[in-house]
Amino acid sequence: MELTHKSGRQETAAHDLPPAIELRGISKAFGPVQANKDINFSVAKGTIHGIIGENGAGKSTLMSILYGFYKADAGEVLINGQTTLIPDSQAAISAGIGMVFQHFKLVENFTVLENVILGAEDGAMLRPSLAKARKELTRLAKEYELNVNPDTLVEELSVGHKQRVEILKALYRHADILILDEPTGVLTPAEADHLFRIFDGLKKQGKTIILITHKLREIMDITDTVSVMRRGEMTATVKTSETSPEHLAELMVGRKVLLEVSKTPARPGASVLEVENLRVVDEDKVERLKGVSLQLRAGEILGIAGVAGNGQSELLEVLAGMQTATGSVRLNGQELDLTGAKSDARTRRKKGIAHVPEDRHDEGLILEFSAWENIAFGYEDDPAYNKGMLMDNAALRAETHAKMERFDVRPPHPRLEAKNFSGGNQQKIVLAREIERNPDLLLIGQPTRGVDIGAIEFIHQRIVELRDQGKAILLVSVELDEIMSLSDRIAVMFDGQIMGERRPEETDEKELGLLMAGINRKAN
Amino acid sequence: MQKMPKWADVALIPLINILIAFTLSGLIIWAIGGDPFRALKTMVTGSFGSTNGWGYTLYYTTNFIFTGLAVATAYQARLFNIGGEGQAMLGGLGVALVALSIDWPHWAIALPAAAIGGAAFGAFWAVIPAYLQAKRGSHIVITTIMFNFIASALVGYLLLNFLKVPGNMSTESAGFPAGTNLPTFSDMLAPFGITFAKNAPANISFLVALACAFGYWLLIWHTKLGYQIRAFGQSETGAIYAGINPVRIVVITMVISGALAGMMALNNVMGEAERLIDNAVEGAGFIGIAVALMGRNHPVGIVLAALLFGFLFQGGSELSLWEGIPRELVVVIQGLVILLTGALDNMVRGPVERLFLMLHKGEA
Amino acid sequence: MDFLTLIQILDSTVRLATPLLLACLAGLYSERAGVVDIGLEGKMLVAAFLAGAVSYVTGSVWLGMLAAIAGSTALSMIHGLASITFRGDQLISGVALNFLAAGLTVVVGQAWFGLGGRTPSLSNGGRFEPITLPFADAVADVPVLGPIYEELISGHTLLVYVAFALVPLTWWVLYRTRFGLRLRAVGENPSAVDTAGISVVRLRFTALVIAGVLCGLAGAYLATLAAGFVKDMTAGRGYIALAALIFAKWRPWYALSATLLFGLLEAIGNRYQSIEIGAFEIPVQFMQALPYILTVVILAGFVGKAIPPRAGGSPYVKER
Amino acid sequence: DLGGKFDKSFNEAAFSGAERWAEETGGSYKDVELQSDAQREAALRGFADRGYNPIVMAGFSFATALNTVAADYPDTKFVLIDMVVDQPNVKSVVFAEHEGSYLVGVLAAMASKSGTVSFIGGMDIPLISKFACGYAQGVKDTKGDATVIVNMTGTTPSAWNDPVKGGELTRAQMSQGSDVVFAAAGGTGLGVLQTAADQGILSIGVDSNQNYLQPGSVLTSMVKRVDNAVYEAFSAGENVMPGFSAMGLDNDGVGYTVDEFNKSLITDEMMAAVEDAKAKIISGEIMVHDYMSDESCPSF
Ligand SMILES: Nc1ncnc2c1ncn2[C@@H]1O[C@H](COP(=O)(O)OP(=O)(O)OP(=O)(O)O)[C@@H](O)[C@H]1O
Ligand SMILES: Nc1ncnc2c1ncn2[C@@H]1O[C@H](COP(=O)(O)OP(=O)(O)OP(=O)(O)O)[C@@H](O)[C@H]1O
Ligand SMILES: [Mg+2]
Ligand SMILES: [Mg+2]
Repeated sequence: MELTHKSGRQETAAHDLPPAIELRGISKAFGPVQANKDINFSVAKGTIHGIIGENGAGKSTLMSILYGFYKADAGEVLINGQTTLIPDSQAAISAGIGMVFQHFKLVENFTVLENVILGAEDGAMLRPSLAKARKELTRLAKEYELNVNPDTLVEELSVGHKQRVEILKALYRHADILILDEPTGVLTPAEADHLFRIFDGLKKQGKTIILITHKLREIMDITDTVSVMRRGEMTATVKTSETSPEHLAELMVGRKVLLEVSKTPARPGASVLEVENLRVVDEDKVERLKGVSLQLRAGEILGIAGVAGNGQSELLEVLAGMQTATGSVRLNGQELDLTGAKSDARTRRKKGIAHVPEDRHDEGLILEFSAWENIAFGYEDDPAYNKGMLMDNAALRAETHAKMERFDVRPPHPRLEAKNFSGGNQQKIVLAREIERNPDLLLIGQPTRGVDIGAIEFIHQRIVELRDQGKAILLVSVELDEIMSLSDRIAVMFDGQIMGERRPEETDEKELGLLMAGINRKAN
Repeated sequence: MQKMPKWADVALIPLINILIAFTLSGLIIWAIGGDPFRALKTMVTGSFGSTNGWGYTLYYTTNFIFTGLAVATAYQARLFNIGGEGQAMLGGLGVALVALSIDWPHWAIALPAAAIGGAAFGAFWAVIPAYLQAKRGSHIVITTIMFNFIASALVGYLLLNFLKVPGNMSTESAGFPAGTNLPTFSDMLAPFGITFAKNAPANISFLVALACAFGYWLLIWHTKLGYQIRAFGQSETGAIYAGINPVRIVVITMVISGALAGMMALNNVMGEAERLIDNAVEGAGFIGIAVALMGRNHPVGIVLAALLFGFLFQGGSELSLWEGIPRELVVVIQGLVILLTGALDNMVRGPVERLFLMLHKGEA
Repeated sequence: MDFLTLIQILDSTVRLATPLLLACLAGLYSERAGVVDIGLEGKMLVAAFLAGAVSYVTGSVWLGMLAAIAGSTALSMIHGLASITFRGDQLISGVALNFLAAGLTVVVGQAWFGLGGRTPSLSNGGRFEPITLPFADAVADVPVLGPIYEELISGHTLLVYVAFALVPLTWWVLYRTRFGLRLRAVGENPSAVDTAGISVVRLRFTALVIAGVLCGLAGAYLATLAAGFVKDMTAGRGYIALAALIFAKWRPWYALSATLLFGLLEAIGNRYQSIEIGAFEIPVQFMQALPYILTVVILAGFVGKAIPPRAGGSPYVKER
Repeated sequence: DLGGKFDKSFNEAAFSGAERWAEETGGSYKDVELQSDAQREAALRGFADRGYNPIVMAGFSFATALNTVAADYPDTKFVLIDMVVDQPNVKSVVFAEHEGSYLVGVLAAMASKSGTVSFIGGMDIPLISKFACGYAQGVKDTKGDATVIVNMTGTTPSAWNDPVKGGELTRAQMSQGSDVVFAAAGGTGLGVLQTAADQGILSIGVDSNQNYLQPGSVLTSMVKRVDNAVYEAFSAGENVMPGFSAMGLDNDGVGYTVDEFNKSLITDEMMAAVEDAKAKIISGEIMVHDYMSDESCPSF
């Protein structure tokens, strides 16, 4: 295993050129947390360099330092061999660094064009800048397959498109080094593929790319070299061609990780959920669900695949009681109220539906609440949590502690606020709450979004365990891998409808991909 | 793990801030030709130096606890209730109507009845903006501001045309029957052998205010409803996920908030004036905003902040009484205290934190 | 209601709307930049006081106006120091400023003039004179348009025209200039501005300076209109301006309509104080509360949800 | 009262009476303004405890507080202006504002060319109605077909401190034809006087002599000699005679003013008429209706 990186696979040019980026002895602490410890690493020009590591390992912090967003406590940065001070983002931009943050830094109610020129305007008047940017965007769009309508409001764009805007922003500022923090976390496979094609184009133009991701497959597919971070330190840098996913996983987590879900064939029982002709019309009078029907039995996992925005979210929300709809839904043979006073989430919970929402920050958790308060979220009126008129906070804390131990939430401190847990651990808190309610039906959306592989392994095991206890599980995920390995049946959604249903062992990603694009071979 | 010991956070920093505020105020007093030290002494002895001073300080404190709690309750649901002024005004009307309705035999019966009256009227005045916010999206900040103006017109009209005693110059209602006169501190403490100034206005509603503060604490942190209010305040989408009905929470929260503001009338209308006068709230609704914000929406903080403002009010009136310092100077002092303890908090916090970090490193 | 009365009511509307409009635009700049400003009232008050005091002492309304701007901007800077530099609570800071202004104007005024916080009346050099627009007299006799031009459009003081001109100007700055783009961005998502390499702090301070200047004009307008300062003379107009701002959904042209509406309601309330309908007389208190009642009604009936700039109210913290 | 010491009218008049006494006698006195109702009692007791005697209160709002306090300090003399409190150690000074207002009403009616005059009060409270009613009667008795417009500024305490609104009300009244406006509205009144001057109509000041504020535009001022009342109280010292004291036209407690600032506005004919009215009121020939007597006003 080669741990140095002076010479890489980029035999042709990189030999005598200084590395595009070199970091020496970077350290950064947030109060008592040492986010980065004495980090040294370099990236050769014209390569794609991956960075992996558990949640909270310090990846984002390191990149933010490189981009001048945070100031390092110690260490220096060299760009193309030159020591460069990066006190702020302006300096990073002039040094040719562009960054796409995990949480996009876009002004939602601005147009794409306005977002692109923000901070890179020429002159005090907007008109000339906008005209110039419009031309430039057309050019970039052609060159890198980065098509976005410049006049659309960003809030109307899909995540994939928002990300393109972020990349366009960097390119518009003539970035030579592009940093992307978990860019595929929220992308559909098709969008991710598209992104990687863009990377190829950029690489061909001699640009350097640093990619942070939790997905080992991506690392293996497109990076030239990869660095592993653990607990604030850079523990290894290897050439991608000389490593394997298993090995990387072990470097990351410090133990062997099962990358495949191990499960026995399902033994479906009685029908739990019957959905017929479900329709949803949103505030803008757009029909989001166009007559969805499906059935789910006890002891099976039904995976809903689909490109984000094709109605999966609405389906979950309707079933969970967050949205009204028309049609019919029966739970254990009993008709559910879809529009009236009893169509709320609380009533659904009482009927035995648990829900792990797609968005843990805005829905699943109250970030300002402590862990124990989050454990009661949605169940605060449970008699077990109340003593007479008052809530039994002490008992709740004790129970939370136990749950945190069982679900390996780190750190297992019930009083810690949710916002202070890493993404993976936040997700585990939500799971601990919902799974242990012993529901008849578990609705679960994007269970492992932004979660590191150690945690993914754990979460997948829990979902399968629940199935084996005879519960019905409706899984929505944009990760085809996850759908394929967890589901007993797969339904593909497109444009508010179910395009078709497959068994995982009888299909492949290609066929699903076509269904997700609205093309049903079998039907034709 | 912590940057600073807790005592420094909750006690030291506010203390330094108040010190700075007083230093600045002292400079101003000095600049207009007064003696800052004498002024401070007058303020402190005037408000804490005698039972009479205490009686006034605690009387104002009581007002501010009620309005502070009202603002804080709404704030837990991220509703900014600027309407405490109007709600307290209506509360006064409610208390007056109850007090004047029958010849109450004893205050112990009249008090709960008046509390219900004040709370109901205050809540009524809050529930309209709440409903409009929840159902129609009308911004509660505007509607509550408007309701302050409307309340003042309404109460003025009713006083003038229906409640005023004919022949009386002042727009005020008839005096309340003796059976509604609340025991003052002097009445309350006499059985314990403690003599308290007989004429100071502090009365039993101070205890009601403290009980409300305790109730607020229970409600917000120890009941399902409080939990839901806070959850809704933190995240509206989260509330829908959890099955918390936003309309219901907004309305209920504002009902409680308005009721608390309305109950202020127990103190100023029933306890002190013993009649309803025009503009009886005298800005306490607005002070409540400062009290809640400075008290960080925590009952202990609110009671302490209310006491601080009670002190400023009473000490300030002593200042203008005996030192010839214009009463507006007290408003300046209040402004400085709010600014420093409330808004410029971090100015002091930063250096103090660094100091503790240094001390800590020195130890390690 | 005859035509002339209508013109007179509208004329009064313009005068009453002007300070509201200036303050509302001040709030617009500051809140668009993500700094909530309930200190408008205090800034106006300090400005009115300084305008009254300095105009009287120097006899020059221009110096008075400059002093008003300086005073109001100084308060704005305190607000910036508290809420931007030290990341304090913007609401508390605003409340504090209102207290400071209410107290200081009287304390200082008393120290300077000994008139209990009032300033001496301004003579003519210390006030803005009405400006008669060209041909106003000539066209006065033209039916309909004549009176509109002569009574309604002509004959206001300078600041009225300034205030109205500021509406298109603000629109232009906001939507047509680099500064406006950045200003709007920093109120929506400061981290987007920060990562684009622009200083959030500087932008927000700039916005507060503008707000200070505009409140300064509003205060100067009040003081010169009334020919002197009287304590608490802003009489809640800062809060009404804030309400108008929300009403206007933080947009300049809407701000104009919102403040004109408030002005109109007040003008009507002034003109028709008690109305008798048959035997029933609508009390004066009702007419006086009418602007506020109508505001609520309009808000509930016609204006949908007003979505404030997303980053408003919270300080920008990128690193704790 | 809560309007503030230097409101250019009522409170200032009280203050200047005290000042005059202090200057003439070299005596010293202590004065205080109050910001809240609860402080009234505290202030009274504070002064009484410290041996101040007599204690003068300007404003009817003190009545309730005084009623309780006076009994506790039988040796202290209290003087209450504008309201009657029946206690052995209290002297109540009440002004016949309606009579003074009647006189300025006479002048207003005669000075008006349009036949429409107006009144701007601070708040809709009985005292202000008393002014308005006397004024209206004076106008109507002089010119039977005259119109009197009566407006109030507002419902909150800021109604006394809003000169801009005062100005707008003046213009609104002008647009209804008024060319003489009587302002009884504290600081708001300053805006009324200013606007009247700007717009070239006449105004009438209140409480203090406000003629000098806008020379040539203030027709006259309805003075209420609070200063005299205070001066007398201080001069009498501890020997203030408790009881009831009515300050009317007969004892110059109220009146109208003519000085170098408004001489040119008042013709001989007007002078004669108003003096005639004054004499008739004193003699009882003219009964000016006191609004407070039945809380209604026949002249409206
Ligand atoms: N602004 C901040 N203030 C305080 N602590 C922070 C801050 N940002 C990060 N941290 C802490 O620094 C550590 C590293 O965080 P970082 O965001 O770099 O992790 P990461 O490797 O990007 O994790 P993930 O895979 O979840 O994105 C964590 O322990 C985190 O709690
Ligand atoms: N201001 C902060 N204070 C304390 N911890 C922080 C702060 N900002 C981020 N963190 C912590 O840093 C870690 C990584 O944060 P990051 O922004 O990368 O989000 P994340 O945890 O990866 O979540 P997700 O994947 O869901 O977006 C988390 O533990 C997060 O809680
Ligand atoms: Mg990260
Ligand atoms: Mg993450």
